[in-house]
Amino acid sequence: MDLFLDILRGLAAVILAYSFVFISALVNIVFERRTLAFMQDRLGPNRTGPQGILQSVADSFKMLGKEDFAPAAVDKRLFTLAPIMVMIGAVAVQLVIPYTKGWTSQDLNVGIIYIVAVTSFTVLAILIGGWASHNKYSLVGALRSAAQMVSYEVPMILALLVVAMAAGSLSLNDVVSFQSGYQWFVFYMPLTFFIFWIASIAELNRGPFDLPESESELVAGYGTEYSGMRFGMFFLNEYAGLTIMSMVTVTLFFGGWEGPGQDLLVVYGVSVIPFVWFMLKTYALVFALVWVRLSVPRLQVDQLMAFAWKFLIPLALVNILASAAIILWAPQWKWVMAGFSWVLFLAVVVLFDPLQRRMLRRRRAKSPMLTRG
Amino acid sequence: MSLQVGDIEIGLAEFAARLEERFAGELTDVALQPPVTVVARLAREKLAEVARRLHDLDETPLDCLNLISSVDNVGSLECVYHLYSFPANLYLELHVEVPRGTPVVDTVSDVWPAADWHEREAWDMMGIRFRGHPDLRRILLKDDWIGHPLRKDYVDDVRNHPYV
Amino acid sequence: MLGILKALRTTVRHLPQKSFTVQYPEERVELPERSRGLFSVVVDVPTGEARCRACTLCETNCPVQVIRVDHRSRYGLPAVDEGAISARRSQRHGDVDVGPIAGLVAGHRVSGESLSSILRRVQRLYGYLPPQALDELSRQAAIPLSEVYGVASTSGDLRLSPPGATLVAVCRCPACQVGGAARVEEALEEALGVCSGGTTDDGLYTLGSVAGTVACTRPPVVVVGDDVHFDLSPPRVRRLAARLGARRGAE
Amino acid sequence: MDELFAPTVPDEAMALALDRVRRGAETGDVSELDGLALDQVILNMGPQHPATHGVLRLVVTLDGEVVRDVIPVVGYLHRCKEKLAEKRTYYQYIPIVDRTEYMAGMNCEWTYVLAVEELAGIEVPRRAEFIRVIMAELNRIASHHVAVGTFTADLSPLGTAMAFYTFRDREKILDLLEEAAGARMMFNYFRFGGVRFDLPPGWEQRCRELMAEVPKWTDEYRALVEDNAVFLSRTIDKGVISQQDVVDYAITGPNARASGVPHDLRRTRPYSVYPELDFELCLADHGDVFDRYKVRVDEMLQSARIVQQCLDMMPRGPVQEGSLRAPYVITPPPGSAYIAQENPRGEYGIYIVSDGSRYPYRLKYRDPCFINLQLLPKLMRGNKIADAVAIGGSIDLVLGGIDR
Repeated sequence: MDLFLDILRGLAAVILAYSFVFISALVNIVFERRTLAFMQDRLGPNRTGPQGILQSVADSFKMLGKEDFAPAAVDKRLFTLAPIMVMIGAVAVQLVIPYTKGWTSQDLNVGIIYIVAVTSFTVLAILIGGWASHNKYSLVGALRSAAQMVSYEVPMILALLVVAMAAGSLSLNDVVSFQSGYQWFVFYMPLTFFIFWIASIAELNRGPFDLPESESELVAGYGTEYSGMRFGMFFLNEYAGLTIMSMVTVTLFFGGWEGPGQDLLVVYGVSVIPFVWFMLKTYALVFALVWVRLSVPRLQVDQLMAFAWKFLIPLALVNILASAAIILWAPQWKWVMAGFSWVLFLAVVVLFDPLQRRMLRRRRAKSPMLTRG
Repeated sequence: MSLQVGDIEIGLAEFAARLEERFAGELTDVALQPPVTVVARLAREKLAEVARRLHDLDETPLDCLNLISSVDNVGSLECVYHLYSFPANLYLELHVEVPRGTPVVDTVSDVWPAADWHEREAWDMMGIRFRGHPDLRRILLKDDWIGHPLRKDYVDDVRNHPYV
Repeated sequence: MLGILKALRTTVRHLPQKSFTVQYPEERVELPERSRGLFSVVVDVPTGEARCRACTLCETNCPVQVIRVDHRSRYGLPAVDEGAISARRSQRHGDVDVGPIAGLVAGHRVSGESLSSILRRVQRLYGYLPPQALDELSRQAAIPLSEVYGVASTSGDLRLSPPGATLVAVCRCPACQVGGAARVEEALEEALGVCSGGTTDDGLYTLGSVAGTVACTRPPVVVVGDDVHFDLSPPRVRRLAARLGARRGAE
Repeated sequence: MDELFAPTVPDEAMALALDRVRRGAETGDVSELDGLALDQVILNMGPQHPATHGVLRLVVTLDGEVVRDVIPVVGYLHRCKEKLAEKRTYYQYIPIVDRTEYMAGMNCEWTYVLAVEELAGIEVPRRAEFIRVIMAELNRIASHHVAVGTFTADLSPLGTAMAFYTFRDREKILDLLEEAAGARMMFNYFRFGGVRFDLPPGWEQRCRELMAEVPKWTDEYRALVEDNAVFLSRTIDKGVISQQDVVDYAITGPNARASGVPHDLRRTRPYSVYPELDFELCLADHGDVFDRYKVRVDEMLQSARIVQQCLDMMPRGPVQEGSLRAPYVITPPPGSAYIAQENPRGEYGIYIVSDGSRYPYRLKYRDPCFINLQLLPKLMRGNKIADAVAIGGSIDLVLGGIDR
């Protein structure tokens, strides 16, 4: 009997995962366009459906309707394989995410490592897509995105390890339970959160790091030759990634589904109120992602690499060594960790600009003689 | 020393006198056009050499070529070089007569790099060739356009409009 | 990172501010009084009469077809002085009963025949195309007047002025054209003292043209009223022209 | 199937780029990564490209990410305005002039009208002079809004905030101009000897209120962009124009002032009532992409100050010299005149030759963008594509003026 229940549970998990990806993608498209619009003193789409809610549904129908042709010089098999692969990352991650108190599809005890392994699929898919399109723009775009995603996975893993060390286990459920009682990791390790969040923005190709499909130089990066539903898959993956990555961040740093009034409404052993809290926190972070995209210009390729290898990764290494030392030897390690992390975090935030300005001024002084003769 | 504009106080008449005395033989019928311009004529052959000396004049060098206009006075073509001197903050207009039969004149793009595109436009629109110009191509019109539109005797050729 | 925080603070401060967009169809931006954005009938201040003569040329030439000229002005501007215009017309053309035109146009909409064939039917009604008839036709068939006038004035056999008693038609078919129709027409123009398509001032003859006749095997051909003159060598043309001139003189 | 891939016949610019690459290969100046057999890619940026403002086409020779050579191709918006001048009377030509540099219609008209007044010796009443300065300076602010907005949009992902804030503020200025001149961009407002209409009632008060808001706008732009670490790293020390370049390539306008050259025609060759107005020259000292942006924002403030002074000093009186109102035919005596004036993008000059008839005999434009564009290849060589786009955006090109 319970075998049948397990199968049913598994099936429900898969359906939930896929539907979650598509629904969150559609919601995010409208959410981002409306938030961007309001921050720019305009209205955004408000004609399709009440207040423009059905806009993304209309978009996806249009995307389905559009002719989805492959140019002649394209490597047919890879060209069709890339969009299919790109969704794997977003869907597979939901296996380990604890949505609410009683519900996690499969509580793997290697949750964190599983997350990192699965998200690297999108790098592969973009590389295949860019190479198969046989177009200068998409080739350059694909190579750029591969370099960017690989070099930002390193700080992401280092940040995750710190969380794993603090929580004592790799399984996400243990991480959430460790943070219960409002002792969220973001209060103890703001520096780790800072590193993880910046790396996740780069992983999503968004905000200041959206080099692969930067409009002004590469027209549409790896997506130039795609049209119709194939382009739709790339597009949906980008927006679904927003929610998925925010969910992972919330689980790791903001105490997952924890919130007041946990056991009020329990349905078949699955409590609903924490799910609402979980969603609220996720969409707070999605708002932050959209907010950053609006106000920060795009980085250059060499600056992107320099920022990752010369700043973020050394910071992550220092952070992981210090955290390990504190967890091992410090008596009340939580408070010591909080002190250390907060001091370093504020130092980074405050000192980054002056140091950068000094470096730029020195580079300017070296530039060729400006005056006549 | 950063570049100053008009730091050498020199009046228009005095500036014209300096030019006349420095380029006695070459610059003919120098006239004043208040408030800031001196107008002069120059023979076609002496252009390259005078241009170099004008550029390197000691106190008030005419170091900036503002514009090259090409005019079709039916008898002959004419190139007008509008030169500007940053130290003196004054303009010099050089009129160079170019015969209609062989509209060729030396280039000044080695003296003033700004002249490059002006000369290409003069060639494109008026049909004046500039001997020594690095790459004298048409700049505004199609590469295979027939004729030079701004000439008074220009008749539009049907081959220029294949799609009409 | 403080600079980026400052930028973030600037953008988020715009969230609560009222949006700038004007929802076009529902809300409209009212243009300032002096704006040249909209078409308007220019009123000639001293005489107070609108300077537009409703010639509908703007309607025909407008590339995006957004102009509709309606003689009965809706903007309450001093309307075009219709009385003066129709008085001048009827004094020259006599008042024309425009009743049957509606029937013709209704047929057109059903059968979908071209404008020029309708104009021929109108010409058969009145013998020529009076301006009032063109007006009525353009209003009924919703075709700009200037287009109707364009078709009427270009085709050879449609006449805009009342015909003379008898029609002197020079045949214009290719055979006659080669046979010297042009020479014949010049001679007749001299004789009748009127250019091709016009009517002699005493209203006796109209010099027109016809696209082809039965007798075209013996070009050039001229049809005077009902009788057909063919094989007009230069002397015979002179004799015909003299006879027409004389008859005109006699009456 | 193979005719699909028949090599397209390269036009002259492409052919020139190809043989420069071939010549580069022979003389051993191959790509930096000599180890790899990387040949150079010739990329056609334009004439439709998000980063080229208008129909400019850049034939870019790329070596990986680094731009090795740029050949600009212009002429896609050529409307033979100089040929038109021979067929139009002086009066009919006014609306055509403000379509050359369509971002600054008022300034272009003013230059043309100034040139004809110089030729024909027409006096302009004092009130009209002040109205002209006000209109030109308002147009300068609106034009700088577009320049700063599109430049920042080039640097950042789609839908960046700065572009929308600048365009929203520009709308307010365009509404003012529409009230006074009747149009938002193609004004046709200037006449020989003055301007066509006087200011509508209540306009001055609205204009004064709007000019008081300009400092608030510029503070918002500065807060949004000038301390932004990413913006600084992308713009500082990129595409530096040295003062030697300014002199050699006759660069004028904000691009020259950003390199510290105090060349501003309102000050060096004063015209109209500018000598009586007090305003500072906005200079910067490094001449890189950041300084060009900063000079443009500072100039917005200066223009607002000028407009406020003009509103205070403007006397009552006629707006156009009486005798010229009715007959629209002017026949200036034979002769020639070169009049230049400070356009938002640089020195915008018109050289008119008149032969005494109703039609100008020859009319030649000195367009600042056409001359600033000559320097672009020299600035872009050796930079990455992203820098090349930033430099192109900072030079602020308007293709209407370049192609005439």
